[in-house]
Amino acid sequence: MNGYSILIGGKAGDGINQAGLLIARIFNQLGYRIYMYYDYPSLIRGGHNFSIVRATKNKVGTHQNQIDFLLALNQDTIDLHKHRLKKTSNVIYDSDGVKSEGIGIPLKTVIQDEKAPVISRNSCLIGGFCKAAGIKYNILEQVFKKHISRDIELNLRVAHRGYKEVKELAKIRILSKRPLPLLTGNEAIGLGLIKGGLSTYIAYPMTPSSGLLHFLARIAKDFSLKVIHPENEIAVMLMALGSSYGGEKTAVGTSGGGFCLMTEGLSLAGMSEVPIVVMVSQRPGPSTGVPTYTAQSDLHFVLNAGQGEFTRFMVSPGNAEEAYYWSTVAINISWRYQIPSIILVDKTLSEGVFSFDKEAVKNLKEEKPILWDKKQPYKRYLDTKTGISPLSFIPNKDAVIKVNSYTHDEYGITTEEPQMISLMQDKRLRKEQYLIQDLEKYETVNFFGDKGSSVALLCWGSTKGACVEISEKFGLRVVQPIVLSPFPVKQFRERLKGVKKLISVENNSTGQLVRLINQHGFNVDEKILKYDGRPFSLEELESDLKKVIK
Amino acid sequence: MNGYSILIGGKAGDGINQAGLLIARIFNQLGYRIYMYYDYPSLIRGGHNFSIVRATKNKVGTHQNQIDFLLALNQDTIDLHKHRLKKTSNVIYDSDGVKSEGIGIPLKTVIQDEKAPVISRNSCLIGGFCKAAGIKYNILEQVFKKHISRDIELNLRVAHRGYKEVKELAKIRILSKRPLPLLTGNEAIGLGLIKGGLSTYIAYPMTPSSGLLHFLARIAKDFSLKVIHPENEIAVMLMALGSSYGGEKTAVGTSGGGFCLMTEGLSLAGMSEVPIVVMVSQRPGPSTGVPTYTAQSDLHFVLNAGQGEFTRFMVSPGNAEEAYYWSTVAINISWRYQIPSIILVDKTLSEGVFSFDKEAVKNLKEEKPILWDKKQPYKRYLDTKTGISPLSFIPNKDAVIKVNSYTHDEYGITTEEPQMISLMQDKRLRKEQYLIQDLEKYETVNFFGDKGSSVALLCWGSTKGACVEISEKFGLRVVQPIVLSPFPVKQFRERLKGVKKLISVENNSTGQLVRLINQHGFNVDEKILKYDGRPFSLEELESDLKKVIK
Amino acid sequence: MNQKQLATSAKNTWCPGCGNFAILNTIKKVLTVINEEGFPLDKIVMVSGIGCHAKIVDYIDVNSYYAIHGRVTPVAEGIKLANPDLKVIGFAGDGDAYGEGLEHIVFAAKRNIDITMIVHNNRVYGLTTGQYTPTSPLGFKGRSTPSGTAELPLNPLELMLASGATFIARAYSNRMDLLKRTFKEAILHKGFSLIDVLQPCVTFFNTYEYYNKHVYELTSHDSQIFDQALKKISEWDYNSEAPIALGTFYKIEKPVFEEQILKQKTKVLDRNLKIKETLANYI
Amino acid sequence: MNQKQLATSAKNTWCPGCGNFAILNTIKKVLTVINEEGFPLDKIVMVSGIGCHAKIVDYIDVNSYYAIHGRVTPVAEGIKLANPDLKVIGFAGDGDAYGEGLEHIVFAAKRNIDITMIVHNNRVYGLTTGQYTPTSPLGFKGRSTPSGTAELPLNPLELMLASGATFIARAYSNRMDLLKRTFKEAILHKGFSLIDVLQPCVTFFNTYEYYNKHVYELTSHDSQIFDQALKKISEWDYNSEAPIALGTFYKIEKPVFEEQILKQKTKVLDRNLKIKETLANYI
Ligand SMILES: Cc1ncc(C[n+]2csc(CCOP(=O)(O)OP(=O)(O)O)c2C)c(N)n1
Ligand SMILES: Cc1ncc(C[n+]2csc(CCOP(=O)(O)OP(=O)(O)O)c2C)c(N)n1
Ligand code: SF4
Ligand code: SF4
Ligand SMILES: [Mg+2]
Ligand SMILES: [Mg+2]
Repeated sequence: MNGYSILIGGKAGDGINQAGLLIARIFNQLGYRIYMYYDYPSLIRGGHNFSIVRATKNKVGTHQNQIDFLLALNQDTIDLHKHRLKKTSNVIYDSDGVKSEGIGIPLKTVIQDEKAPVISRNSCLIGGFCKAAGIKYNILEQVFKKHISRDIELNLRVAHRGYKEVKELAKIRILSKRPLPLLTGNEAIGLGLIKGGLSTYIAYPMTPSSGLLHFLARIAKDFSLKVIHPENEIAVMLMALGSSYGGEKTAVGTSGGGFCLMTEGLSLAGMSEVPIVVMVSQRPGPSTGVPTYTAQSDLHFVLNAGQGEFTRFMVSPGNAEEAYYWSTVAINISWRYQIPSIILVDKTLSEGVFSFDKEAVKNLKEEKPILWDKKQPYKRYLDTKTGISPLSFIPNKDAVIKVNSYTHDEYGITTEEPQMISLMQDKRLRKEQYLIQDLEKYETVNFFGDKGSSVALLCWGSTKGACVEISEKFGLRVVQPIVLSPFPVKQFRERLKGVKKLISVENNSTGQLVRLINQHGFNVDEKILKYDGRPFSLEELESDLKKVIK
Repeated sequence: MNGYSILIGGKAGDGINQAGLLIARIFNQLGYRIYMYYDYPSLIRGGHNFSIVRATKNKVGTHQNQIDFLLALNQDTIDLHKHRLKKTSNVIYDSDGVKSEGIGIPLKTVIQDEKAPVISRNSCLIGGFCKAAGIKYNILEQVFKKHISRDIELNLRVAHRGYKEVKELAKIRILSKRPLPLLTGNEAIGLGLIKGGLSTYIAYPMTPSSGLLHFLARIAKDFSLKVIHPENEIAVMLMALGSSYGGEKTAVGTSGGGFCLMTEGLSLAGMSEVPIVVMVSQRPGPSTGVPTYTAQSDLHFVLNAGQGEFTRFMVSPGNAEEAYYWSTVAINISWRYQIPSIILVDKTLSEGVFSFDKEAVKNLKEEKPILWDKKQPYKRYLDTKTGISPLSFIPNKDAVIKVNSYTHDEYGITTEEPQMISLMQDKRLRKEQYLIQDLEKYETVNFFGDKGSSVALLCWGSTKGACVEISEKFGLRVVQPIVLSPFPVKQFRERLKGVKKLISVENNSTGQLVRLINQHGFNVDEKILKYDGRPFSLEELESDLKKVIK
Repeated sequence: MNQKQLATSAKNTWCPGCGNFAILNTIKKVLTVINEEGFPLDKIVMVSGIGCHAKIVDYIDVNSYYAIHGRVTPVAEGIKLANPDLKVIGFAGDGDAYGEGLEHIVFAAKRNIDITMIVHNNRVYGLTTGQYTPTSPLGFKGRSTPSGTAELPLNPLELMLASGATFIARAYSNRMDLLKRTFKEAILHKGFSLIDVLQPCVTFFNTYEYYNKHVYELTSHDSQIFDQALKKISEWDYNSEAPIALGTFYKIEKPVFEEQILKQKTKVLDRNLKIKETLANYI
Repeated sequence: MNQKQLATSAKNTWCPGCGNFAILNTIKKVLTVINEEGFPLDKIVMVSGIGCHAKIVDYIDVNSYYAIHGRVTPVAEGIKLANPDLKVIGFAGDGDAYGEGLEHIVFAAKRNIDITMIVHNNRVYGLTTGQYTPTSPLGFKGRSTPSGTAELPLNPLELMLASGATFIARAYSNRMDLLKRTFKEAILHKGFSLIDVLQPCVTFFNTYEYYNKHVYELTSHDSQIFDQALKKISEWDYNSEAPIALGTFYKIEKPVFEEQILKQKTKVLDRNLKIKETLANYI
C-alpha cells in the first residue's frame, strides 16, 4: 500500500509504545498517514513488547505482518519477528546485547557515554533508524522536542549519536500532506464526548479502557471536567447516575469484568430514564482472559445486559474519526432520549493509534435535551407521543423531580397497577421507535470498497480496518454497521442489495454479529473468525479470505 | 375444565397465601389436582393479597378469571373481584366488615368470642367455605392438623364455628385420585437439586427466588445441606465457586438485579471451568420494576451474561415436575461438563403451587463427574476430544489442582500465547458440541395438544400452563422448548414440522423467545405478549388468541 | 411550605406501629424547619435504596432518586458532586447500607463527602420478609437462618469511626425529639454524616420493649474526641445486653471531597477552541 | 518437599526489585516448614485476585484458584466451607482487598472464618500501571489523579479491628524474618487472619527508603488487648510521617464460622428416602 511498516520491540519498561509513537510522529511530519498497533503482555517489566507503525499515503487501519524496518532493543525482537522480514527489509539493533544481521548500534555504550538513562536507548535507536531511512535529523529533533517532556537534551544527544552511527540505506519519500494529530481510539472517544458536552467522567481502571480515564484526567483542567475514580465499578455506575440526575453530562468506561458490575446500574438507568454514556472496551474473555489483548466477544452481553427490556443506543466505531463522531452522537442521543448510550470498542481500537482528520468528520454540536416548558405542572415521566418526557433540573422551584427504579406513574411514584405497568413499558419502548426514525439521518451502516460487488465483507468495530484495505485488493464490498442498537435494518438491507455472498470477519469464536443479523432475518455465507487475542493482520485476512472465495 | 376456582382475598398479614394453600390441600384430599396463583404487592401489612386455587380433575397450570367461590376477608376483595363471579358463583365474606351479597359470617365476632388471634379469621372463613361447598368437616380437620403448626385447637374451633354458620350450597364431588404433594416451583427445584446431589446452597434473598433459600434452609438438616446467606450476590457467586472448586455440589439463586452482580462470577465459572448451578427467577424489570409480580424478560440477558464466550446449559421448566426433573439434569450436566447450568424461571413458576406427581417424572440419578484416572500426571485442563478435562479433588497427594480466570495452559498456568489462547477457547467451546449430542437423549422440546395441528403455540417456562390448556379448546399444537441453551435446533425443527402458523405467547414486551428462534432461522407469525406483571389467565389468552386465529 | 404540602399521592404501606413512621414524620419536620430557616426545599434531594425504609421517598414531595438495594451512597455522592449546593440525604436500610453495599459508606466516609446517610436500622430485612442482617444479634432466627445465625453482628458505628466519618450518631425512632435534633445536626454538618436509627420492625423483629429499657441519651460527652467516641460507640455491640447510648458520638471538621474536586475545575469558554488546541498537541 | 519442588513452569514477570519476591520466597519457606511439621501440602489452597500480587499463585505448585479482582475473600471462604480441613490462604492486592471488594474482608472478619488473607499492600494499582488505591497517601499523583488525590487513605487494620478480625498483623517485605514468623503465625491461627504486608512497588511507588527509615518491630505488646492493638494500629495512618509498627497487633480466640455451620450438618443415609418423606409432608 505504498507505505512502510516499522516494528520496534523490546522489553516492557523499554518504552516501546512511546518509541513507536515517536516514529509515527516522524512519519506524520513527512506527510504520511499513520496506524500503529501496540502489542504487550500483562506485566510491567520484562516480557516482550512491540509496536508496528504503518505509514501510508492514504489512511489505513490495520497492521501488516511484513515489515520494512525491524528495530530491536533486545534479542527477542529479532528472534520473534525475523520471519516478518522481506528481502528489502532493514534491521537495526542494539549491538551491545543483540546478535543479528543488519546494522548494529552499541546502544548501551552510547547511553553510558552520555550518562543517559537506560530508557533513552530507544531514542538512540530511533536516531539510527532515521538516518537509515533517510529522514532528516531536524524532523526527529522537532518531534522529540515537542513530545519528549523529560531529559530532552539527553535524548537528543543520544539520538544524534545513533544518527551518526548509521549509514543511509533508504530514502523515505516526503509526501505533501499536512501532518495530522495522532490519537488513540480512547483519546478520540474522549474528545468526542467532550464535544458532546461531557462534564463528568467516572471510571475504575481496567485495560483496555483505562486510557480514556487517564486521558480525561490529564486534560480535565482544560475542559473543566470532573474525573472521578471511585472504589469499584458499582460505585462508578451509581455515582454516574446520581451525577447525571444532578444534571451533569456523565460518562463511564470499563471493560467486560467491570461492565458486569455495572449491569445492575444500567438497568436502573433504563427504568429511571437517567441518561448515561458507557464506553466498553473489549478484551478476550471469559473472565480475566487475556487482558492486554483484543477481542470482539461481548456484543450480545452488552446488548442484552441488565434485567428487563429497555431501549439502548449502541455504536461500535471502527477508527478514530468514527470514535470521535459517534461519541458525540452517543452523548447527544443519551440525553435526548434519556437512555443509556453504549460505545462498544475493543483493545485494537482503544489503544491503536490513528491519524485523526477532524476535517473529515461532520461537525456536530452539543444538543440540548428536551426541556420542560412549564406549561403544565411538572411530571418527570410524562407520557408523550415519543415516549420522551421533558426534563427539568434540580434546583427548580416549580418542579419536584422524582426518579424511580420501581415501575412508577408519571410523577415518579411507585405503582403496581397492571395498566400503569404496561403503559409505562410502552412509553419507554416507544422511544426506540422514534430513535430508529431519527437515526435515518445518520449513516448508520458504512459502505466501502467496490460497492457493486456481489461479494461483501461484513465487519464491525476495529476489524473494519483490515476489511476495507483487503477489499481493495479483492474488489469486494465492505458493509460495516456502526449502530448496533437499535439495529439499522433498513440501511443494512440497502447496503446488502445485490450481495450474493456475505462473509463476516470477526475477532471472536462464535460470530456474534452474525447472530445479531440472524435475529433480523439476514444470513451470512461464511465466517472468518479469529480469537487468539490478536487483531487480523492484512496478510492473515488475505489468506483466510482466499480460503472462502475462489 | 370440570373443576373449581376459589379466590380468597384480604390484606397482607391476613395469611392469604397460607389460606389458599389450606383450601388447595382440602381439594387435594378430595382427589383434585391443584394449581394456585398467589398475587400480592410488595408490602408487609395492608394492601390487597389474593390466592386463586384451581382444583381440577386433570392437572392444569394456570388460573382462570372466572371463579366459583369468592372468599372475602375484606371489602377490597369483593370490590376488586366481583367481576369474576358467574351466575352460579358463591360469595362468602366477613359480615363484620364487608358489605356484599352472598353468605356473611361475622368473623370478627367469632374470633373475639373464641379469643382467637386475628389471623385465624381465615380459618373460620375456610370452615364456612367447606360447609357451603359440601366438603366434610373431617377433611378440613385432617388438613388443618397436618398443616397448621400454631394454635391448632383454636383454629379448629373457629373453623368449626364457620362451618356451622353456613348452609350447604353445593356438593363438591369427591374424585378417586390419590392426593399428591403440593409444591411451589421453588420447592420442586430445591428437591430436584437435592436429587442431583446438591450439598451447598448459597443465596442472598430476592423475590421471587427467596422461596428456594427459605425452603432449603428449612430442610437443610434433613439433607445435611450447607445453606449460606452472605453479604451480597457477588459474595454468593464467588463463595459458591470456591465451594464448588472445593468439591461440593453448589447452587445459587437470585432474580435479575442480583443476577447482574453474579455475571462476573459466571464468566469466571466459564473460564475456570468450575461447575455451578444458577437459579434465576424473573420478575418485571427494568431495575426494581414490580418485584412481587411476574415476567419473562431476562432470557437474552441470562443467555449472554458474562464477558467472553463460553458454553452454558440453560433450562426453563414449565411446571413442578419439569422443575424437579430438569434441576437434577442441570446439576448433573454442570458437573459432567464443568459449565454453568442455569435454571430460568419466573415468579409464576417459583411461587405458583402445583400438584406434584413424582411418579410421572422419569427417575434420574446423581451422576458422577468424569474423574482423573491417575494414569498420567494430573492436568486440570487436559485438552481432550470432548473438551472435558477429568476432575480431581482436593486433597489429592498426587495432583495439584490449579484453576484460573486468565487464559491458561493445560496445567492451569496463565498464558498469553496466541496458539494456546485459540486452543483453549476451542477446548471450552467443544464441550457444547458434545452437550448437544448428549441432549438428544432428553426431550428438550415439549410437545402438547393436537400434535398434528398446523397452528402451533410457542411458549417457554410458566406460560406453558395457559398454552397447554387453551390448546385443547382450540385444537392447537403446543411447542415448548425446555432447554434454551444450547438451543435444541433439531428437536425444535421436528416439533414444528407441518406448522403453518406459529404463535408465540410470552410474558414480556418484545418477544424474547422469538428473537432466540430467529437466531436459529425460525420465525413466528404472531406474537401474543403480556407485560403487566400478571401471568396469562386462561380467558385472557383465549381472547388474545381469538384475535390472531380466525 | 408546611408538612402537609410535603405529602404525595402515594398511599403509605408500612405496617401499623412500624418505626419508619417516626422517621418519616421527623424528617418532614426537619425539612420544614430547615426550609423556614431559609434553605430552599428544591435544593434538597432524597435518595433511597430498596426495602421498607426506602418507601420514604414516595411519601415526601421533594426531589428524589429511588435507587437500588445497597447503592444509596454512591447515588447520593454523584448528586452532590454534580451540584455541591444541594443537600443530599440518603435513606438506607441496614441490609442496604451495612450489607449489600457496605463498601460505599466506608468510602464516602473516607472521602468526607458532604452527604447525610440515615440508616433505618431494624436489624432485619423487612421487605423480603425477615432474614438476618449484619446487625442482627447472634442466633437470630430468620427465614434464611431458621436454626439461628452463626455470626456476631457488626457494630456499624465503630466501622464508621475507623473509616474516617466526621459525624456519627445513633438515634431511636421512638425518641422523636432527639431524632429531630440529630437529623438536623447531621444535615447541617459539613462532611459525611451517618445516623444509625434504631427502628423497630413490629412484624419481624419487634425491639421496642428492649430499646425502651436500654436506651439513654448521651450527656457530658465530648464528640470531638475520638477515644470518647469509641468508648461510647462500643459500649453496646448490637448483641449483648448493655446500655444503648443515643446522640452524636463523633463530630469533627475535615476538608470535604467535593470542594477538593471542584478546586480542580476551571471555566472553559470555548470547548471547540480547546479541542483544537488539544489536537494540536497531538500532531 | 522442598522449595524447589514448589516451583512451576511459569516465568516470573515481576519487576526486578519488586517487594513481591520476598513474599513469594517467604511463603514458600513457610509452606515448606508447615509441611515438614506434618501438614500435607495437598491440603493447602492458595487464592488470588488480579494484579501483580496475584501472579504468586502461578509461581507456586500447590492447589490454587486464580480468581478475579477484588474477590479473593469469598472464594477462599467458599473453599474453607467446602472442606474445613484445608488451610486456605488468600493473596490479595490493596486495590483488590481494600478497594474493589472491601466488603468481603469485613464480613469474613465478622464471621471469623478460618482463612488467612495476605495483602500485598504496595499502595498502588501495580498491574494497571499506577493509579492510587485506598491506602495511597493524600495527594498521590497516579494516572487517574494527575493533580493528586483528594482523599485521605484508609487504615485497613483499624477497619479490621472494628470488623471483629481475630488476627491482625503488619509485615514488611523487606523484613523477611518477621514476614516469615508472621505468615506462619497467621496460617496457624484458628480464625480469620489478615496481614497487611508493606510491599514496595519499585516502578510506581517506591517506598523502600521510607519504610526502611520508619518501620520498627513491636515488642512488649499484648496482642490480646483491644485498646493496645488499636493504639499501635493507629500510630501510623498510612499518610503522615510516623513510626510504623510491624508484628501482630491483635490475636484473640473466638468460635469460627465453619464449625458453627458444620454443627448443623448431619449425615443423611438415603437421600431418596428423605425426599419421599419430605414430599409426604407436603401432601
Ligand atoms: C441486588 C438486590 N438483591 C436483593 C434484593 C432484594 N431485596 C429487596 S429489599 C431487601 C432487603 C431490605 O432490607 P433492609 O435494607 O434492611 O431494608 P428494610 O426492608 O429492613 O427497611 C432485599 C434483600 C434487591 N432488591 N436487589
Ligand atoms: C472488575 C475489575 N475491575 C478492574 C480490573 C482491572 N484491574 C486488574 S488488576 C487491578 C488493580 C490491581 O491493584 P492491586 O489489587 O493493588 O494489585 P497490584 O497490581 O498492585 O499488586 C485492576 C484495577 C479487573 N481486572 N476487574
Ligand atoms: S415489615 Fe417491619 S420495617 Fe417493614 S413496614 Fe413492617 S414493621 Fe416496618
Ligand atoms: S509494577 Fe510494582 S508491584 Fe508490579 S511487579 Fe512491578 S514493582 Fe512489583
Ligand atoms: Mg432492615
Ligand atoms: Mg496494589
